[in-house]
Amino acid sequence: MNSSGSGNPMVGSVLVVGGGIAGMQSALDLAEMGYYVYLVEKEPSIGGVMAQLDKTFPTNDCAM
Amino acid sequence: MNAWEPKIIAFLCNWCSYGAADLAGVSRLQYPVNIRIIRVPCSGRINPKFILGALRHGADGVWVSGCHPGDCHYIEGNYYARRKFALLKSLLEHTGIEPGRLHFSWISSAEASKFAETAREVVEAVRAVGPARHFIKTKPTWDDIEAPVQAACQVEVG
Amino acid sequence: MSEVEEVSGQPGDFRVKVRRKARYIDLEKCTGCGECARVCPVSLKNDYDMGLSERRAAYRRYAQAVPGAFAIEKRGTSPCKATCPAHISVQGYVALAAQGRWREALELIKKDNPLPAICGRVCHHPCESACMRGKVDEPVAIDFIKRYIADLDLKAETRFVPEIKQKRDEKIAVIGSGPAGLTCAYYLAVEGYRVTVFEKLPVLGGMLTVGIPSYRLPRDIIEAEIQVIRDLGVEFKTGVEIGKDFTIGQLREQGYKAFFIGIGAHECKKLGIEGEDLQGVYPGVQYLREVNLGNRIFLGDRVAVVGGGNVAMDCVRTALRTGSKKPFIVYRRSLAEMPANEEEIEECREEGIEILTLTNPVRVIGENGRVKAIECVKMELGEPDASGRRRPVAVKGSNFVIEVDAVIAAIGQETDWACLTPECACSLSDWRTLKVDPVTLQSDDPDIFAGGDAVTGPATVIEAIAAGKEAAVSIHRYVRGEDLRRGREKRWEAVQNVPTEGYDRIPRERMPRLRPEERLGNFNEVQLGFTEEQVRREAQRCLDCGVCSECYRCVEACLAGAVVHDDADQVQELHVGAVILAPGFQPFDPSVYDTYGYMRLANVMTAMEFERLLSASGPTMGHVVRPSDHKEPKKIAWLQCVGSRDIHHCDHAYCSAVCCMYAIKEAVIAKEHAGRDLETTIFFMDMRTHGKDFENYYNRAQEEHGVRFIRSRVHSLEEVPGSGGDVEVHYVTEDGQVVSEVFDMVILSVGLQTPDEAKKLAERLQVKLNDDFFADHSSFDPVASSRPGVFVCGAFQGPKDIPQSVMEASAAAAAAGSLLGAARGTLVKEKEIPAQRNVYGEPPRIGVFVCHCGINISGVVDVRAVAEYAKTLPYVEYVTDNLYTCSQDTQEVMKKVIREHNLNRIVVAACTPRTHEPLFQETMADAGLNKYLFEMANIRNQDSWVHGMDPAMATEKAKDLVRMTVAKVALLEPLPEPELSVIRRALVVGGGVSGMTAALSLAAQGYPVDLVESGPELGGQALKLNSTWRGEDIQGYVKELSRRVSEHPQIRVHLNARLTQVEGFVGNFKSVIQNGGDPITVEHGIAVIATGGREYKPDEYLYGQDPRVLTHLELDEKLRADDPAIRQARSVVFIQCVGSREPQRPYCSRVCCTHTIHSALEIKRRNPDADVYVLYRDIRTYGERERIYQEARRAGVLFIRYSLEDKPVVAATDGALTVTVTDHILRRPVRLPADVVTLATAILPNADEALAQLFKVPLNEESFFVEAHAKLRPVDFATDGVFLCGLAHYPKPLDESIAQAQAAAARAATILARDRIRFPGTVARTNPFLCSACGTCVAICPYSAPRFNERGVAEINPALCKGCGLCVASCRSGAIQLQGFDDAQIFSMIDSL
Amino acid sequence: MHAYTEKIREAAQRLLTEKKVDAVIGFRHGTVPMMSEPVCVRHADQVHQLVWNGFCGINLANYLAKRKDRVAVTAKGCDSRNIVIHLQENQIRRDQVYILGAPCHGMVDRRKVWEFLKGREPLQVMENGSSLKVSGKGFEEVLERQAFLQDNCRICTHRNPVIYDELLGDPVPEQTDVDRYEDVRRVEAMDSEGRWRYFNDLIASCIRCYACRNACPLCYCPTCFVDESRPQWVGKTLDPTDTRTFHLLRAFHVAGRCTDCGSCERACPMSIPVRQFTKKLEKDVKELYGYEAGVVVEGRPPLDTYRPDDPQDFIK
Repeated sequence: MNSSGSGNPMVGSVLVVGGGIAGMQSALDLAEMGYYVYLVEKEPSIGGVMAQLDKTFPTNDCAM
Repeated sequence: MNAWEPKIIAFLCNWCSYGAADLAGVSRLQYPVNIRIIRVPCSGRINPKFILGALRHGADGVWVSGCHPGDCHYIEGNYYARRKFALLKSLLEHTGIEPGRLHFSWISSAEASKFAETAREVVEAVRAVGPARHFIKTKPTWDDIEAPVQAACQVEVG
Repeated sequence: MSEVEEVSGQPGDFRVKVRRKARYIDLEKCTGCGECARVCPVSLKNDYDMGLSERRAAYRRYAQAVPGAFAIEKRGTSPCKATCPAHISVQGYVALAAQGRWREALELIKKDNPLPAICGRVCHHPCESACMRGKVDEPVAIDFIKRYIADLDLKAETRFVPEIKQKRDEKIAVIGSGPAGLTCAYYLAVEGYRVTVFEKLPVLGGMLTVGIPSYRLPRDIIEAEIQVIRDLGVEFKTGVEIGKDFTIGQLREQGYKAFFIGIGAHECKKLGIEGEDLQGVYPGVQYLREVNLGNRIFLGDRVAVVGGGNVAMDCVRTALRTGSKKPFIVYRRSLAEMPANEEEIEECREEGIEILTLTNPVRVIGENGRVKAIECVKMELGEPDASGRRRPVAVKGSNFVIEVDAVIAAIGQETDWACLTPECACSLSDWRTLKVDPVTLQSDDPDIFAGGDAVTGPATVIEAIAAGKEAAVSIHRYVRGEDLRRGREKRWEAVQNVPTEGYDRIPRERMPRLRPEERLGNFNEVQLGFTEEQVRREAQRCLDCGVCSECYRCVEACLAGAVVHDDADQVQELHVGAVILAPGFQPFDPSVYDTYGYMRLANVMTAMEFERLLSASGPTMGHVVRPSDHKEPKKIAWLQCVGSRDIHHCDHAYCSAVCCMYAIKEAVIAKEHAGRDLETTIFFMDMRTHGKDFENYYNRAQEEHGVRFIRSRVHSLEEVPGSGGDVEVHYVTEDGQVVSEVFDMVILSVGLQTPDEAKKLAERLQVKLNDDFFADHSSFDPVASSRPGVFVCGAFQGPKDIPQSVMEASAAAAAAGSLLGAARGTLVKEKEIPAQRNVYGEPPRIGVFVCHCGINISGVVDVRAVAEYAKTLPYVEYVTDNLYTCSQDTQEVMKKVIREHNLNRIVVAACTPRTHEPLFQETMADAGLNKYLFEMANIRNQDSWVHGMDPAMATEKAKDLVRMTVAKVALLEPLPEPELSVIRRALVVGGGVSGMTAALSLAAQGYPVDLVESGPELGGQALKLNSTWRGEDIQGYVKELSRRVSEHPQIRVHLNARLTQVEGFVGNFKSVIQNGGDPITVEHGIAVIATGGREYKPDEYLYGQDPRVLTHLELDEKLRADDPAIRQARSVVFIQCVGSREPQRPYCSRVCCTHTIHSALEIKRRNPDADVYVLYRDIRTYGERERIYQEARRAGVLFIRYSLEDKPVVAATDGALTVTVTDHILRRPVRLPADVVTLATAILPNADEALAQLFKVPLNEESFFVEAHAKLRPVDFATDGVFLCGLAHYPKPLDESIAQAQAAAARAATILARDRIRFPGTVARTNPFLCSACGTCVAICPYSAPRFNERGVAEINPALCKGCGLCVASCRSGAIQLQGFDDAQIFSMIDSL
Repeated sequence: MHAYTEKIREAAQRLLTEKKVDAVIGFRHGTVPMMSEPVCVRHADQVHQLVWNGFCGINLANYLAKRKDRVAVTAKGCDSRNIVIHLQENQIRRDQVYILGAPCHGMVDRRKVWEFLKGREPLQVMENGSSLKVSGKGFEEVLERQAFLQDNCRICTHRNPVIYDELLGDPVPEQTDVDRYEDVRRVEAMDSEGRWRYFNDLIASCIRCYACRNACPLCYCPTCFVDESRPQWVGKTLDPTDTRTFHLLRAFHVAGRCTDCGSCERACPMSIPVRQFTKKLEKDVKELYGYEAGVVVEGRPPLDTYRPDDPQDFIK
């Protein structure tokens, strides 16, 4: 999947759908990798299901 | 001045207990006014000097709170701090500082109600022990009788 | 609040349509203070708390939500508001009424309808017919609620009179004091105009007074409503007929700027039949006017009222009250078509009035000029006419005569247009109504506006009021010369998808009425009005159709002016290079199992609901109580595999992979909350704790926390009657007995499934889903979806836990990064900051900004006093207070002030630095100040919000906090943010699939890689594997991968090579590679450790002594070689957990169950009649792998469970190999003949103490590398710049290794992408002269930041230091200071108290 | 005890001539009875000065911190433990020090002898076996040595060196039936008011001369916290709060490191029992973390490490 091959110019931005733990992590990584990121989330705030958890295994530290 | 009100200096770790204090605010949980909070990056940052310094400045109580062991944003800060606090509390109380003055707690950033509860507990405990009698070098200007006087002369000095 | 609607284009160049749903709150302005939620009357189930608590229509999901701004949930305009001609916020005032907030309800109504008391009695309430409650049982009695609200105001000592916005001197004339005129006058007066109302009749009110009888609308009510209009300064002139006494032209000369014609339609329509002008025939409106003006004329006993509308009802009931014994109605259509209100018709019946339907008068028979009888004809209903009502047709020859004393014609009215004198250019329509612009109500004369019956023909009161209001708006604009039409074309559609199930039936409140007999002979008001309890009960029935009731209370409450009620969805078009889908999962809804009684039994809840109960931010603040009686539970049971591993009820054949772990976690945490004596039991089939440290977690739960584990799948749950909600669980024990046990609560560990919206999203984006509805993907490219350029990660790609999701998220980032490598950094804008002012040597000049935060601070703390006090503090040069210090415009003011007053220290006394410090620091940087010369005093979250009960002391505390902060800020020094260059090359240690994948991904992103492999060839463990559990060929894949790596121009491969030396730190490593020849030194910015693992060679089960006892890799080798020993084997035995899950190696190697079942199926495929046995402790085919476990059972593989204490015994007796094990069902030992025994042995890491030392990265007791954070940084090390993937982290199947390798590449790329790394200034610094070189700091720092320099004293590397201050506090010599939090600053805060 | 003197001289002679070490640190007769003073012998011919007797209470580890040269040192049990701590705290490298282990019989407390003599001045004190012959102008007393030992030596449980290159004598039996914390428990039994007064009186006579700090091998910091000036948070005056602050923090800084060698009490001109501070911490460290200072070279001082399950019942 070599990037420079295809004809038209590559756009340096990425759309991330979903603001849960996975969405946030990929958005953060991409932003720090130098891409402009659009994060689309259906709820008024990000956090997804993880924000509803009290503690998480295996470390029992707080999900928030 | 009417009845004495306990003056408590609290050292809160920024990531957990300070966050819990903020969340207690957002949830409008009321707790007594006697606490003045100093923010430090981690409970590991709290040097025994600060606790001695606070007592020397006439604080009636000192409360130190950090993340639960394992929750520390800096992975191990609170583990080391725990040993320091254990030895310091034992030494101070051995040498005569009343047991109700020095308080330690672990409060995570989501435990707003525990923060408010502990705040009440600390204030009541210090109130029970009474005003600071020992180990005082300087008087706090905190809503004290002389405070206005000191402020006045401060102004003259400019 | 947004959704992706469509993605078109091809990889690298996608066009995406995103619909941003309306949030109704401006994100920029909202400060998250929560006042709007406090005043919002609409509360609904809070899905964040899984419905266990309530939230308001204006809400924030949870206190720490990011962004912290609130949102308003609004499905659209509720049907009642859309239908109401005046578009009153009906749901609004009903919601306010439900809470008894009468005054606010009245003010809301009066925004659109100034005559609520009148409407409350006579309105034809179209809103009720549109009311969705009607679909459940009966519509809400909206009108009666409005009447109650209005009546309260009438009885109040001080009536509500809106204040006049702004005194204006233009004069406006209103002609006609009917509902339209009164309304127009009211709103014009509120705008401030000088309004005069001209009324032809001696009494005001028009149709209200003369048309509607007083038993329906008492005169004092009308008078009271008009009184308010008088209080607004409107002048009323009665007995003045425009057109006769004055003409509009004269009024124009008197200075009237605009006119409103609301003269109604008081002329009755003629019956148009013979004998109409006989004496005793009265037009309906005239009759009512006479009676209402006080002249109680008696028409005789038998009165025929012709017509079916409200006027007819009024006439016939008025006749009854003026003494007529037998008044009756003659109506040409049937009852259903009668336009009058039902309760009017009902009240008529109650009063014994007869209604002749389908009858029409054709002739009035008179006797000496006076009516004696009427001849009528029977009618039947034909085709519907223009109005949609069926046209009545006369039945031939059905004429009949009725003796009558009088006849009243009430079939419609017309307007008397005497007022239109020639100079008006207005024109009439052919129904003799005034022609006006339907939107602006402007007639042909620009300064003449009209509304009400005069324009629409006889219509309802509310329509007249609506017209009056619109006309007022037009006149207001006309007088100010503005465009009349702008923004008024609003189409009011009612919201559609209003759920109407699930509500239990509540009958509609009945309006108390005078008993029929009390009504005779008097005009007392028939309807007596609701009581308060009735209103509240009735208001509760409202279904909140629009959710937000548009009661606008939040608009008043929000001082930041952030509420935008006319916000609308916007569709944006984005141009992106790649798309990553991470829509997550939704918990399975267990209501489909009727045997678990999830909906029936209060104390049966899902794990997500229990999670909320445990949470400190949950409905019970973390206090675990059971829903039925709020008792603290003493015994709780968890049922596993609810909605997973079940193909009957919910066709979820897969295992959701996380439920076993979260059940254990909830049990342990519940014990923490509820105290030691809580008994927790988990019912399970296989305990699947296959992740890193999961097995330890399971063991600790059993041994330390005493969690009971029962291996049984529970069939049904019943409630124990009379126990307050205890639940009885029936289950079968291992030895076959049926046992029943009673628990306080039962938690259903519900599985994960793809959300419905995600299924639709996948459809829209042409992304293929597999039959479990997870994104289809290949094991060799786990994060690529079926559509090129679109990547997937998280629970949407398959059921998984948080660590795995985070890894896949980073992997998706890497995959996207590889695709768009060429375009990296093109769209990222670097914010340029002005040069920083050097403040060294300057005395501190402090600026203090004290914040009101709306009323959040100033509501309790006397902000001005705090500001005054701040002026007295040392070094303070400038003090001010702001309504919202964090608002955009205040930032600009701050920048100006900083420059003008040459300030070099800033204190903001407001909210918490945790959320707002970065914002103010950015402002300071823009003002040319070093951002570390800043400190916040938290006088909101930690003062005003928590000391509301003691404002005086709270203000004192605020002063103390400000004094403390000023003391500290004076000692703050400008801190540099050290920058380091980055060597943009990578080093990968380990040439297995993980190492190769990471290398390829980094190379594809444009970074050269050095790959160090200790062995002679690339490939690692994968070389010995045949195929993945999905059957994909690994051998081919590995060869292809190795080829691509060795030929890649950017990757330099070093075989038979070891790392002997590593120096430097993130961004600047220098390493020495030794591969036999002369050592090669390479420079690199990051390192990825993928040293992999190897198969454990056991020393039990005769391994090594009998060639027929193999390990998995050896079996795979034989399968590859199609070894005859396997093909002819009659009986094959697999033994699981060999070397894993044992005391000396307490971890699960995660892959062996899947590998065993995959190989067993392969053997069954090669010779179907071979006997295959699997001896296991727990089958852990997690996630979608569960499918092959099913397949294996169907293929006849026999599974026998053994326990750690009673292990199987492999024996070779005279050449024959046998395996003896106790069968868990027969409970007796079984001896199995075995031609081949395969041991599923553990996976050991290629532990490399030396490598760990080189990079200063820790190993755990089992010598797996320890990642920075198990969940949130699973591929990073605590030491920056070093990353981890593959078996070296923990045993994992090939696809997870590949995902983790890509993740490591992504995480590494976040550093390599930048040519310079900036580090925060708040790091620790040593003073070499004070350091006693005791090594404490070097020993305790988790980030190995302090090191001994060449002079033998400690030195801290700013690149690695995270600023925690641990070393500073532990340094006895006081040689280390933490910049930004050093001892002097903290002591100054203490001493300033 | 005299046997050691010969052994020391012989070892010193050997080490110096074979250039194994640059100097030998030991004791020689002091100018005042019962006060042997430390000496640093660099040449073989001065070896004769070295002696060993019951008055070598000073902790020689104090002279090892930050040395650049190679030295031999005679080390009692407590000295050797302090050397171990120096190794742990990077103050000296193992190859730099040649340890002559001296199994110790406990050192005599000169103050107890003075007190017994009630003013009479001892001119000569001779030791033989378990008795002390004290003679002065017109008097001669024979004292039972065991009764006049230093407080710490009386309850010492590590008389034999924990680390050495050469033993000066065969190991002595360790005292096992001693209760190290009898005095600490007595103070613990008081109520907090009583304890406050107890410690007040204890440090009332302190003149802030810092002899205790200078005698302690653990206090090698270039600038001690009492000399910090920015901020000067603890005063230099005799104010009781400042004095107590000094003693509290000095004790805290040696927590888990103090080997109870008694040098501080021995050096204090006002004979203040400063060990009451440090012994409480030593008791706590033993009870809480089961750690004894300077016994195992590989160990880390308790405050430099942690265990996830450290006791925390005092934390809410």
